[in-house]
Amino acid sequence: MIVPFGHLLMFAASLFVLGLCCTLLRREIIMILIGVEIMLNAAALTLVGGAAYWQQSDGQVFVILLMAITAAEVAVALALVVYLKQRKGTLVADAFDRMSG
Amino acid sequence: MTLTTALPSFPWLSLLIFLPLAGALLCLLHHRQATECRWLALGTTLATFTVTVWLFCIHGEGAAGWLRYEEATWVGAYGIRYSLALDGIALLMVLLTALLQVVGVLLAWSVQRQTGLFLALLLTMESGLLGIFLAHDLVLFYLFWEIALIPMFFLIGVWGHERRRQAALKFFLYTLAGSLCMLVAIIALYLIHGEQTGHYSFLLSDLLQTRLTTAQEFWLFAGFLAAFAIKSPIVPLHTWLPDALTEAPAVGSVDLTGLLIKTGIYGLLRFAFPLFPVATATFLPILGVLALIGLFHAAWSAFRQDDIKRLLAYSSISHLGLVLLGLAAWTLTAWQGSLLLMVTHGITTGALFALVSMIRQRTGSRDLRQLGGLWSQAPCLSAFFLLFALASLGLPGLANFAGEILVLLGTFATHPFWAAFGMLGVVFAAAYMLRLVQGVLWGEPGPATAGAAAIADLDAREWLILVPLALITLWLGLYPAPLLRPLEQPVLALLGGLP
Amino acid sequence: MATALFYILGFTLLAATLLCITRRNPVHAVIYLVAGFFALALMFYLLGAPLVAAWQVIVYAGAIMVLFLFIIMMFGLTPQESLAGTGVQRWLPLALLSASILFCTLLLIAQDPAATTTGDATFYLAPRDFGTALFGRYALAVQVVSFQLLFAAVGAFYLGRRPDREESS
Amino acid sequence: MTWLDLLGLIPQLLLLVGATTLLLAGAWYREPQPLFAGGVLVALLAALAAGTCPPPTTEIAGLFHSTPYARFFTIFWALLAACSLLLSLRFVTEQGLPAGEYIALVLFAATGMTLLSAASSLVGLFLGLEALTLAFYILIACNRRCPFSAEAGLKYLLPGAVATGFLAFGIALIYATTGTFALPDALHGLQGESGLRPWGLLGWGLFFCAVGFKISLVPFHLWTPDVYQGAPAPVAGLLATGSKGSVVAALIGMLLVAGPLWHDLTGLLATLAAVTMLTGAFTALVQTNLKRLLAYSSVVHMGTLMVGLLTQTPAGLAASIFYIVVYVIASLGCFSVIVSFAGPNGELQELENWRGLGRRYPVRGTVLALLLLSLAGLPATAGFMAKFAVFHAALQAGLLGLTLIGLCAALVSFAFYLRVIMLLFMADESSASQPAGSVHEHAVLAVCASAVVLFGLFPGILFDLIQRLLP
Amino acid sequence: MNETLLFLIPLLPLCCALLNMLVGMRLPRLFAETVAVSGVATAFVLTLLFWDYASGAGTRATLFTWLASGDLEIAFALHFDRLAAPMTLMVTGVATLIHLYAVGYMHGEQDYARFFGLLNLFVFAMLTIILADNLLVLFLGWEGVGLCSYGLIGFWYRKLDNARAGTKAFLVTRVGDVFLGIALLWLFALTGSLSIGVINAAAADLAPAVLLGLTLLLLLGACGKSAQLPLMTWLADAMAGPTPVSALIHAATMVTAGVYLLCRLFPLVSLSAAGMAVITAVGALTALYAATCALAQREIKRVLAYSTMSQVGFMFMAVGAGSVAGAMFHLLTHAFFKALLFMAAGCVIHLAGEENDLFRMGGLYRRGPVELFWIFLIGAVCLAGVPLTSGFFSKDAILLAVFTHPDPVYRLFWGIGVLTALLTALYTFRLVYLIFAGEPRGQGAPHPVSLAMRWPLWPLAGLALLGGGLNLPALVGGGERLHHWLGDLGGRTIAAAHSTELRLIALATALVLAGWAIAHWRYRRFAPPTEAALVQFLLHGWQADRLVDRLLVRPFTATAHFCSTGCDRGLFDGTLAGLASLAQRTGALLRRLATGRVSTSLSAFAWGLLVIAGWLLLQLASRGGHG
Repeated sequence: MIVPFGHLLMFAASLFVLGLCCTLLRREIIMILIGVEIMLNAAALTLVGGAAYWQQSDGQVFVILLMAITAAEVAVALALVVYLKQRKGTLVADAFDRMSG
Repeated sequence: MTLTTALPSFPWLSLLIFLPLAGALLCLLHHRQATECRWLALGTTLATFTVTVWLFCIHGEGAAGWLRYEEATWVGAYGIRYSLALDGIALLMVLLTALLQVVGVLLAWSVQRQTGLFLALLLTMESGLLGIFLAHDLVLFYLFWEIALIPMFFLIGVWGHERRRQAALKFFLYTLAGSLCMLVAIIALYLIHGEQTGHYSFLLSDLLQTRLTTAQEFWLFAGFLAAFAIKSPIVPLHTWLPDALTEAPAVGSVDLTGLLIKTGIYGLLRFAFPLFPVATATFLPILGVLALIGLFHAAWSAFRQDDIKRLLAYSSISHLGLVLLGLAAWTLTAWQGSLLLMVTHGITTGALFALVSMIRQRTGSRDLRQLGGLWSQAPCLSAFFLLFALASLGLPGLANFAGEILVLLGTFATHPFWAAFGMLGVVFAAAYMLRLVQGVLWGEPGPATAGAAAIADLDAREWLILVPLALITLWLGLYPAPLLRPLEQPVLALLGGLP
Repeated sequence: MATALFYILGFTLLAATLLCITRRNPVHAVIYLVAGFFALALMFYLLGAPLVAAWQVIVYAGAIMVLFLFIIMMFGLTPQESLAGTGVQRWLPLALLSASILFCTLLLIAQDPAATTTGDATFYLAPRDFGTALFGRYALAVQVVSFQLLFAAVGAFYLGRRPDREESS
Repeated sequence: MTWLDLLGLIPQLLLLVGATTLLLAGAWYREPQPLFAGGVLVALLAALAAGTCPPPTTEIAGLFHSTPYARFFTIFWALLAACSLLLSLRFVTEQGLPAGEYIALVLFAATGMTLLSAASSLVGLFLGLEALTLAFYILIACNRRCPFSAEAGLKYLLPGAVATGFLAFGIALIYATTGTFALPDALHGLQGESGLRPWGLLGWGLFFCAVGFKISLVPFHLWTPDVYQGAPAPVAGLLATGSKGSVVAALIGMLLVAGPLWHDLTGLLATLAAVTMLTGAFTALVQTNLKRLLAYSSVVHMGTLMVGLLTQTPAGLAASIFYIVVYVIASLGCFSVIVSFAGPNGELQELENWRGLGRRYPVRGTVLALLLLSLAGLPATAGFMAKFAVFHAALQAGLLGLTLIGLCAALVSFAFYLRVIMLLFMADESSASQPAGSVHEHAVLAVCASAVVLFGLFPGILFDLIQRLLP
Repeated sequence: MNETLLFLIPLLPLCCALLNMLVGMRLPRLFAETVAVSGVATAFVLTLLFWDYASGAGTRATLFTWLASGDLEIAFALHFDRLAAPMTLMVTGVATLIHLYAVGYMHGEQDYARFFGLLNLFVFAMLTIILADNLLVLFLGWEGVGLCSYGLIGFWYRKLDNARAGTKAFLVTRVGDVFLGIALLWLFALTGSLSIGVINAAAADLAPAVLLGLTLLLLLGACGKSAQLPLMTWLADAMAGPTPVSALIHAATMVTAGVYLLCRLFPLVSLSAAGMAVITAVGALTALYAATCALAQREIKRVLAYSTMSQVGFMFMAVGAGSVAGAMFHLLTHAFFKALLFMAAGCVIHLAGEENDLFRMGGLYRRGPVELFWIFLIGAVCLAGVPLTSGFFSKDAILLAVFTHPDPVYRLFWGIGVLTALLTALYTFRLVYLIFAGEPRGQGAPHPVSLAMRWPLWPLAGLALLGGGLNLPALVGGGERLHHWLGDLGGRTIAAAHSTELRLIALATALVLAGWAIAHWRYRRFAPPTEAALVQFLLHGWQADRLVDRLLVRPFTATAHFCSTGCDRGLFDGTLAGLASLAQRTGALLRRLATGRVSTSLSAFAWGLLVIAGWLLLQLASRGGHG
């Protein structure tokens, strides 16, 4: 393998944390979803790296499945975004706080 | 005797427990027709009472070991068994329970709202109480322990007086807090025993074989004690009782004071003491002192109350202080006295609560400052009131005195000063009881008494309730021997347990 | 050579992502992210996953991100909120939180004695083997995922529907 | 993956095919009743299949178990799906929702549950969990007339998506550490002393974050009350029982095959469980909305279940299985009472509206009281046996502190359950007239109530069954 | 005859009592009265019939076992012996007469059944005390008489003061009962039995300290019932009851129960010299105290009540001096003349128009039937101890016994006794003068005194005059019959030179004369009452009530208040409420976590992750630390 596995994981971890930061720092639903996408990509990177490290195909296969699932999720999520926008006119997540306690 | 030999294997104890349950179910099914339910409940309780009396007749002589024993597997996975056992002590409590429930149903005759449900709950509680006194498997015991709780919760909360909800909640949670501690202790004991013997069982007779380190004993004993001390109630864990008793409907008060708080003491002497002898030996002096504190604290508090039911509640606590004193004395005489006193107190105080409810129905008040001069309007009612009040202040020749003097005689042998103080408590009892009598019976008619247009004297149903209780009060006062006899063997067995 | 390239790509990826999450304009953000994903695709390729790399470009950058872009454009989302809402006290704690998470993670890695172990030489998974793996052992997974896509489509269709009047009222 | 494997998958296939068929049928045929009948039929058939035809292999395609344990939960979730379809009929009709889609989604969610609780590899687990979650994203938001529904959907979607990210990255790290997805082996990331161990631990940490979100452990529980409140009652019922139950079932299965592990995580999870129980109990104490109260009570229950899992002993796992089954039954019953009181213009949520309802509708009131008491753990109901078993196992495993905390939580729980019961029965004034509820709902109620009583009086039945499930 | 028949003596009144209580109101009045009187009368006759049983060691009769537990065995058993017999005779006899009197006295009373029921019940209880073979049965009677006196003092319950007086009597006597009860417990612990015979037999080998303790406990018990210091405050108020009740319970019988108790247990009591001295002291002081109080009373019945107290004090002195015979002698004679006085007082009150106050009487000699004056005078002279009356002999015997006691301190008691004798004569004649002499001062129209109220007085008058014959000292040629009848139960025999006896007799006579002279000089013609502080002090019984209130009642109620309000409401309930509100506040606090904003739950995620990562770090660090 071309790089120390630890370094690769370090890249992945940083990517993941960046995604997490995105979900934490941003307020629009869209951006939060994008943050999630970043986290998933970090996962993908790790998986591919793992596949390379263990000389297996499973990791890469799982990446494909992951992509498909992400696609499905994003479809639903964006549909919901459209729905919410139609109802409430805003996409700021914290605007939806009618239920609390 | 011939009948028992004829039916050696008939499960009388199970019958005792399931008869009221069946009655409760029937009442639930017919809860629309109040009258049917009343007769149904009366029939059920009477049948149960008959069975208990019959058991008493054949086992009246008492014997060492169990008089009856029934057992079946219940939850195999945990070695929980459905096992009932009857000995002299249980026999006495069962008798008291069955009797008081008959009285309770008669008292509940006047309940108008949702009579069917009321009676169903009453009967459920009866089987719960009987179960408590008969259970020989600790989980089964815990089950009945809680089952007896929930109907009382509803009786207080639905049919109670002004502040019923708070009282019901306080009663339930307070008692539950103790029960949970006991549950932990039970399971821990079960595990310890299982690890020692490899035979996992909740049977009391098995668990008695457990060898415990002192530390273990103390912790487990504390767990049991938490439940029983709250239920008994031992001062300072008693404050739930006055509220509950005051807010409960008449029947609720009768059962609560007559039976439910007795279960705590029964649990102490049936489970806590035999299972943890070392801890018990260390604890007995503390118990004695606590009992005396309770005796006087409650008597003093009772002296200040204006609400009759509150006053009677405190008097119950005071009497139970004497009962506990007898237990702490750890002599045959004292224990027999305590057990006798439990029964007699149940009867006399129960009757008093019944009378209070009758008075309240007539005058609409329970307040000493509102009542007064009742004798001039309802002499028979007042006479009964006086009789039971005197019995409850321990007049010789009436029921309570027999128990009290036995307790004191037995206690003096081991702890003279406790007994002397206990004797002093007699005056205190006189103080608050005479205040009660004076406030209700004597003087000019008070606002409430005068306000009520014409105060009817006892009607047939009330005669039916009071006369038997009065007769029993006299009988136990003059000839308690029949009740003491079956106690002797089991009490001796329990007393022997102490190192 | 490849190693150096890998590091360059890695840092590009991080930089692009950082820019993405700090852009106020969503469109810019998405564009940066797409750029980052291209870098990621290349890293996949370097790690011996050509097919995954391709799909990363096609599906992720090509489809999913475009979907995002489409939604953003559709609503014409102008940058309405400043970064992390209102001012320092709003985002500083969160930033610190994320920083500490990163710190912990890196510390964890530092615990790792084998951080520098590199496996043997290059690993290259040919598309054929990939296909056999995907449709052999993981056929069932593929089925499940396909159903998932189906129901996602159903749900998206149902949720995205224009509201009729008594709903909107 | 061979044809033999498919034999083991008959129930799932039945569910999926049935779901698709009903979906298509719904496109042409708008009448709800027959569609729902079909849905229930499919669910029952699936349960029947799982019960009757034993699979030839114990594992399918290296992804899912087909052990008795897996099949038990397959049956259970299929029946649950049937029940929740019965509960949904009136709701769907009154709200004019497209029946086909709804049924299909419920069945798909059920499939997800069965797969999840049968997962034998992290891939299977991920797939099942995602299927489940995806279906719920839509179901929660499905009531387009109720503004809360959409909000609830959002509040489930965003954390759910983040949780998916956590789960994916966690699994990825575990894979990177151990080089496999298969469960017993993949756990070495925790046990072995390999160089990459810290990564494995981190992976499991992330994994537990995601799981904690699904079963709403503190601090990942914040979505629960809002989603319960906003989601339609039938969906909330399914969410409270199915999604949580199947995740717990998956964890139990994991522990069953792997034996004791998590030496490093035990303390953490114990703290988590303790905090969860207490937080849930105390917060539920001050709730004024029945669904929110049930949400927090479910938090308490999940904490208690964690105690059961933490024992990591066969007894503890058996107790947890018993607990989850009983919990599912009781809380489904509670939600079906809510459903039965729901009308075309909304549900009965605020506790104030429940005042005196037990007097006016004694049967449903009594059943609700019974179920709540079972949730609280009163003896002679199944709930007591469940708590008893769990705490018994905990003491056996020496988790005294957790047991005591659990009992404190139980005490507080009694307080808030009794508050509801007192409102039902002990209020002076009587309530306004409420919907009578349909036959289906009453049927579900009857099933739940009788099950609670049956398992309370004769827990032996269930215990013995569970004993036969364990390997 | 079968000795079990002895039980008829107490049980007959009991049956009549129950009959009256249960169905009395439904019976015609005459029948109820007949039942009541006949019950007691029959008991009297039976006593005479069974007299022989008393001779020798007496007769024991057992009904059935009351309490049995382990080695404890207590039966309902009677012991009819030479001490019990005369007492029984006196009680039944006097009670019969008083019942007859009551028939007349309570003529207008509607609630007659309750009255006669209680009266009969009292007789039963009193007889139980007298005949009891073991202390527990005695205790039963002991409490029984207390109960009846409670019920009868408060008979007119509509006036709350009467009920209060009854309650007070019951409580104060109950205080004494506590000590009796403790003594009972202790005796059982010591001797293993409660039978009086066994206890008296076993008393010999008890430690002196123990004996002293027991004696004091018994004494306190006796003081409660017999209204001796310090438990005397209830008797004066007890006069709120109907006059027959005062005559029967608070003059003739119940108040002497204490004396009887000490006589019963004399073998035990006499073993402790110190104890005996204390008994004498209590008696002497009470006698003096009561006599002084009697001097200043305004109500006729209160005067008699205090005089009763004082006379009972004399009996205590006798017991203390070791002369049971003297005590019993005075007990019997006192029963006669004091009952007589009370009943006569009842008539007087009737005549004065229900007027109690001496200062509003006067001149009754002319108004009323003249026989009443003579009857009252007979009672008075006996009380005052005019020579040759019964009171004279009995009191003289006591003073002699005290005088001849070897212990010098008894001389002091004797002095007190002598002083008291003087005061007795004084207040007695004061009474007579205030009632009969001078002009009528009251306004009340005189009620006619029915025959039924008058004729029962005559036999009593006769007994009072001639009662001395029971135990006539040898000096005047008497055979000391009672003393010989009692025999070994009679305590020590008083052996004194005739000269001393004569001197004492002379002294007594002089005292009586002095007392009469003073009374004559002071009260011959009425002088309006003085409000002097001393008079007030004596009038209120040395302010004993106020003292008790300060020392006991107020602290008691204060403690009660503390217990019920301070402890229960404040401390215990307060703690519970605190816990509850703590839980609520915790809930409210945690509730604020759920802000309902998505960002909150997302950051919660992050926190969770941080915690987990931190935890793992700690784990690995510690692990690294290890290896």
